Amino acid sequence: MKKILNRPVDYVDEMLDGLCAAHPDIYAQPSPRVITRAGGATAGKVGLVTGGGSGHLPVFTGYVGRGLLDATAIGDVFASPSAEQMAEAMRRADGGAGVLRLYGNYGGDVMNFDMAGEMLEMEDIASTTVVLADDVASAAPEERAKRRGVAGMIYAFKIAGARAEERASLDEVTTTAQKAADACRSIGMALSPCIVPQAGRPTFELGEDEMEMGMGIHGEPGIWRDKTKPADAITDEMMDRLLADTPLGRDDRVSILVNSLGATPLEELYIMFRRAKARLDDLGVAITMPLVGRYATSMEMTGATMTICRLDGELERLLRAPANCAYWTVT
Amino acid sequence: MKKILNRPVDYVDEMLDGLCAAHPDIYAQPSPRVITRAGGATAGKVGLVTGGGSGHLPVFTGYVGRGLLDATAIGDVFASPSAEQMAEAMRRADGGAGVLRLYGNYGGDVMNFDMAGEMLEMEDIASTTVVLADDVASAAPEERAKRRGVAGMIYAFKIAGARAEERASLDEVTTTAQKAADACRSIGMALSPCIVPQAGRPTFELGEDEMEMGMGIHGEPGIWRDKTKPADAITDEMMDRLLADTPLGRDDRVSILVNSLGATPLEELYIMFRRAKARLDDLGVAITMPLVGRYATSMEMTGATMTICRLDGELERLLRAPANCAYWTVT
Amino acid sequence: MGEITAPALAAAVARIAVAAEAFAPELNAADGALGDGDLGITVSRGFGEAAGAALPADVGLAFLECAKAFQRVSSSSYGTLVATALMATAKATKGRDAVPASDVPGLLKGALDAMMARGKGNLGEKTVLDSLHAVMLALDERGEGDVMPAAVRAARETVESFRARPNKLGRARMFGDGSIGLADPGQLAFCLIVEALQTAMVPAGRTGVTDGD
Amino acid sequence: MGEITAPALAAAVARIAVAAEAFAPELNAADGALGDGDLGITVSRGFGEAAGAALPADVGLAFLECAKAFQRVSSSSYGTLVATALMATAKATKGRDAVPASDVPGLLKGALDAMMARGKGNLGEKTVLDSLHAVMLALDERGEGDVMPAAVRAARETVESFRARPNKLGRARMFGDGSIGLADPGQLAFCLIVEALQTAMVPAGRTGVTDGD
Ligand SMILES: Nc1ncnc2c1ncn2[C@@H]1O[C@H](COP(=O)(O)OP(=O)(O)O)[C@@H](O)[C@H]1O
Ligand SMILES: Nc1ncnc2c1ncn2[C@@H]1O[C@H](COP(=O)(O)OP(=O)(O)O)[C@@H](O)[C@H]1O
Ligand SMILES: [Mg+2]
Ligand SMILES: [Mg+2]
Ligand SMILES: [Mg+2]
Ligand SMILES: [Mg+2]
Repeated sequence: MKKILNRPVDYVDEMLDGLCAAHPDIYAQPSPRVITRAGGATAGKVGLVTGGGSGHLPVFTGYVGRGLLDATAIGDVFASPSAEQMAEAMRRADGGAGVLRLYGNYGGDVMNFDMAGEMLEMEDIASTTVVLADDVASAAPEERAKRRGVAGMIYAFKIAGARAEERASLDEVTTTAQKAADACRSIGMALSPCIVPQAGRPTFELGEDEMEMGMGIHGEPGIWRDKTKPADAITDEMMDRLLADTPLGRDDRVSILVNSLGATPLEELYIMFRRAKARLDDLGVAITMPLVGRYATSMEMTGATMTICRLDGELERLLRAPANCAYWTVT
Repeated sequence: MKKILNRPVDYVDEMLDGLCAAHPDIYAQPSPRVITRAGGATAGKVGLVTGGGSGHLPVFTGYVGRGLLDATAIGDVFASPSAEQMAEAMRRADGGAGVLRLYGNYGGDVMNFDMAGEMLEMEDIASTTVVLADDVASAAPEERAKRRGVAGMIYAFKIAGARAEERASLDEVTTTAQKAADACRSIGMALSPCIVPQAGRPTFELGEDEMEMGMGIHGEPGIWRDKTKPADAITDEMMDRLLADTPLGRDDRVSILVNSLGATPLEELYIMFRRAKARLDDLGVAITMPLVGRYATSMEMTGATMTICRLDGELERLLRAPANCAYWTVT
Repeated sequence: MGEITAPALAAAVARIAVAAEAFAPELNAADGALGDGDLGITVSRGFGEAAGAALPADVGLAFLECAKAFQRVSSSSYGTLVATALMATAKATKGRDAVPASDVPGLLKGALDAMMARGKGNLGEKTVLDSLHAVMLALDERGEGDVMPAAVRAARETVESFRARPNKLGRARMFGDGSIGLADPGQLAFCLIVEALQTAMVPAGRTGVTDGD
Repeated sequence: MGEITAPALAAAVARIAVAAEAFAPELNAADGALGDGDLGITVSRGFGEAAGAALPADVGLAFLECAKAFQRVSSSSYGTLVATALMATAKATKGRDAVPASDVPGLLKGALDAMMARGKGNLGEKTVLDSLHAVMLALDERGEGDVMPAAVRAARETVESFRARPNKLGRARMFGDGSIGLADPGQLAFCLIVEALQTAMVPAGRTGVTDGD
C-alpha cells in the first residue's frame, strides 16, 4: 500500500496525460478530464459514454475504443466528475444518433449524469441512461435498484459497444445495454485497502489475518468480516451468493469475470477461476469467453470480484464481436 | 500483501489448471508444469521455449501463443523448473526446425536449461540458447553477462516469436533473439514485498516510507534504499541509469515498457510513463509502441520496472507483427 | 434578516467559505465514519470557489454563478445537491435586484423540491433534506424579524434527533444499523453552514447586507 | 572409510536425509540472509527423495538414481549442482558393484570439475566448490584410514575461512560486501552433510557399509 506519485492533487491529470501519450492511437483528451476515442465521435453511430471517479483503471477511461465506448468523464480518485464534464463527454460522443449514458450506480454519479442529461436536452442531443447495479452484496433482490455497480459494468460496455457499432438506433442500443446490465451479477471480497492520494490514508482497516466478504470497490462495508479462508471456500461463498441471486442450470451459457481489485495477482485469480468453473461444471452451466485479470480495480487494493454474465444468443454474439482498447482486444 | 490460496503446495498446479481451463484455445498442459500452445508445436517452425519460477504472470507461461512462444516449463514460485521439465517443454515445442531456449539469467535456470539442452542433444533435437540479462542494476557494464533478466525479456519473446513465425531458420531466429536481448535495458524499484506461498513470509522488509532502487524481482538487493521520492524523481533516476548504459539521441527509435511488479496500479505507471516520455522527447528519441501495464510481475509486490528497447527496422517490424496470447494481442 | 441582494449573497458566501475552512476537518471525519470522508473538502472547496466568483447584480444570475462554481469544483453528492439548490433559487429569483426576506421560506421549498428530485430522496431518510425542511418550517413559523437563531436551532435539532436513527439514503445507507448513533455528515454540514450564516448576519450592515430588522 | 557399494550409498543417503530434516531450518535461515531462503528445503527434499529411491546394485546406476531423484524435486542451484556431482560420479563408477575408498578423491575431483562446468564457477568465489575442493585435498593428504574427521574439519574450516570474504557467484553475489561476515549457505550445507555422513559411517557395519578400517 505504497504509492508512486508526485503531488496528490496532480495524480489524475498526470495519469490522463500519460494514458493519452502512451496510446495516442486510441485515446484523446479534448478537454480536461474528458477522454474520447482518438478519432472523436463516429458519424451515424450511437455514442456511448461512461464516467465516474478515477482510481479504477482500466475502468472507466480504459474502455474507450473501437467496439467499446466513445467517451468518458473522469473525476478525482473515487469522486464523481462534474455534470459539465459529463455533458462535454456526451457532446464529444454524439455522432448524430444520440448518446447512451452507461455508468455505475453511485449517488454522486447518478445526480451529475442526470444533470448532464438535462443540459444536453437543451442542446437537442437525444440521450438515454442505463445504470449499472450488479453488486449483489449491496442490497437485497427486492431493492435491486439500490445496488452498486462494480466489475460487471465491463460486460455492458462491451455488449452495448458492439451493438452501437452495428449502427443500431439509440433505443435499440439502450435496450441491449439494459439487457446486458440485467444479465450481470457480481460480488467482491477484500483483503487490504488502497490509499486515495489526496486523503493519504487507507480507505479502511482490516486485521493482518482478516478479510471482508461483499466489500465495495471504495471500501463500502460488506456482509461479514472475519479470518481469511481458503481460496476454494471464498470462491464457493461468492458463487453461492451469485447463484442464489440468479439461479442457473443445464442449458445456461455464461461468461464469468474473475477480477483483481489491483494487488491480487493473476496466479490467485486462476486459482479462484478453477474453483468457479468446477462449480458451474457441476451445474451443467457452459462457460464461454471467461475473463480473468484486472478489469476493474481500486488501485492497489487486495481482493477480487466475481461476476456472472448470463448470455443469450444476442449477448454472446455482441460479447464476441471485435473490439479494441489498450486493455482488451477481441478479434 | 495478503493472499488468496488453498494449500501453498498446490499454488502452482491449481494456478496452471485454472489458466488452461480459462484459455483452452491458447494454452495446454500436456505434462505437469509444461505449458504449450493449445495446438502443440508448429511443423517446420523453430520452437521457442522459456521457463523459470512461477509467480511472475504473465511471465513466463502467459507468453505462450501465436507469434510468441511455443512452450514453457514452470517451477515452484521463484524456483527453477527441473531440467527434465525443460527438456519436455523443448520436445513439445520442436516442429522439426530446432528449438531456441530464451530465458532469464538466474543460476538455477541456466544450469537446468544447460542440462536440458544436453539431454536434447542426445535425442538429436537441435537447440540454441539466448540468455536474457537486461537489468542494469545487477552488474556493471563490464560484467553484463552476469546481469539478471527482468521485464525486458518480453521484447525478446515477442521479437523472436515473430521471427520464428516467418519460418526463419534456428540460426536466424537465434541471431534476431540475441539482437533483441542486446537491445534491452531495464531497471526496477520496489516499495513493498510479496509473499512466497510456501515460505509464508515477505521476501524482504522495507520501512513504511522507504523504497529500494534497483531491486530485483525476487527481492534481490538493489542500489540504494532510502525514503520514497516523488514519481518524477524516481523515473528520472531510472531513465538516467538506463541512458547511461545505452546512450540514445536524435534518430534513435525505442519502445519503452513501464511495468508494474503487481500491486502498483496503472494510474501510477502512466504518471511514470509521462515523465519517461518527456525525457526521451527532450533527447529527440522517438517512442514507438510503448507498453504500460503488468507484463512481468512478482505477484503482489509493489514497485515498477522501466525497460528501453532500442529498435532498428527489423526489430520494429517484428515487434509490430501480429501476436496473440491471453495478455498481449497485436493485430 | 434583511433582503437578499447580490452583495449580501457575496458576503454570506465569503463568510461561509472562511468558516468552512475551519470546520472542514470535522466534516471530513464525520463523513469518514459513514462514507468516503470528503464532505469537508466538498463544502470548503465549493464555497471557496463561489466566494471567488464575481457576482452580477441580478440576484438570480448571482445565484447561478454560485451554482456553477459549486459544480466546477465539487461533484460529490453534497456538492451536486448544493448546486441543485442554488440553481433552483437562481431560476426563482432571476431578473430581480433584491428579494425580500419573506420570500425565503418559498425559495427554500423550491430548493428542497429540486434536491429531492435530483437525489431521488425523501424526508426522514436522515439526509440534508431533513435539515432543510426543518429550517424551512422554523422560518415559516418565526415569520419576520431575526430568524437566524430559530434556523440554527432547527438545524442543530435535526442533527441530534436523527442521530438515533439509521441512514436510509446515500453512501451511509450501506452501514445500516451501524449508522445509528452517528450524526449524518450532510445534516451536520448544513448546521455548520447555517451557524456561519448567522455570524455573517450580525455585522451584516457593514458587509453589504441590507439589514431589514 | 570402507568401499562404496549400493547399500552403503543407500545407508549414507538415508542418514543425510534424516539429518537434513533437522538442519533444514538453519540452512533456510542462512540462505535467507544471502539469497532466497530455500536451501534447507532443497537439501532435505533432495536427500529425502533419494532416500526413497530403490537403488540397483551397480554403483554407477545407484548414483544415477540418486541424481535423478535430486533433479526431480529440487531444481534450485544447489539441487542441480548436487545432481550434477552425482551424475558425474555415476558415469565414473558405472558397471561396478563396489568402489574402493582410494577412488574417492578422484571421484570428488570429477564431481568438482562437472560442477564447475555446470555452474561456470571458479574456486575462491565462496561457494560449495571451495568446500568440495578442501575436502578433496584433505582426503588426498590423509590417504587411507578413517578420513571422516579430516573431511569434517576441512568442510568446517572452509565455512569459517570464507566467512570474512564476499560472495562472488550465485544469488549471494548481489549482496557484494554485504555478504562479508556471513557463512555461504552452500558451504554450510556441505559441512552439515559431511558431518551427517561421519555419523553415518560410525555404525557402518550395521547398516551395510563394508567397513575397511
Ligand atoms: N440522494 C441524496 N439526497 C439527499 N441527500 C443526500 C443524498 N445522498 C447523500 N446525501 C447527503 O449528502 C451527505 C454526503 O455528502 P457527500 O460526502 O458529498 O457524499 P458522497 O461523498 O457519498 O458523494 C449525506 O450525509 C447526506 O446528508
Ligand atoms: N554457479 C554456482 N556454482 C557453484 N556453486 C553455486 C553456484 N551458484 C550457487 N552456488 C552455491 O549454492 C548455494 C545456494 O544454493 P541455492 O539456495 O540452491 O541457490 P538458489 O536458491 O539461488 O538457486 C550458494 O550458497 C553457493 O554455495
Ligand atoms: Mg462523502
Ligand atoms: Mg464523495
Ligand atoms: Mg536459495
Ligand atoms: Mg532458489
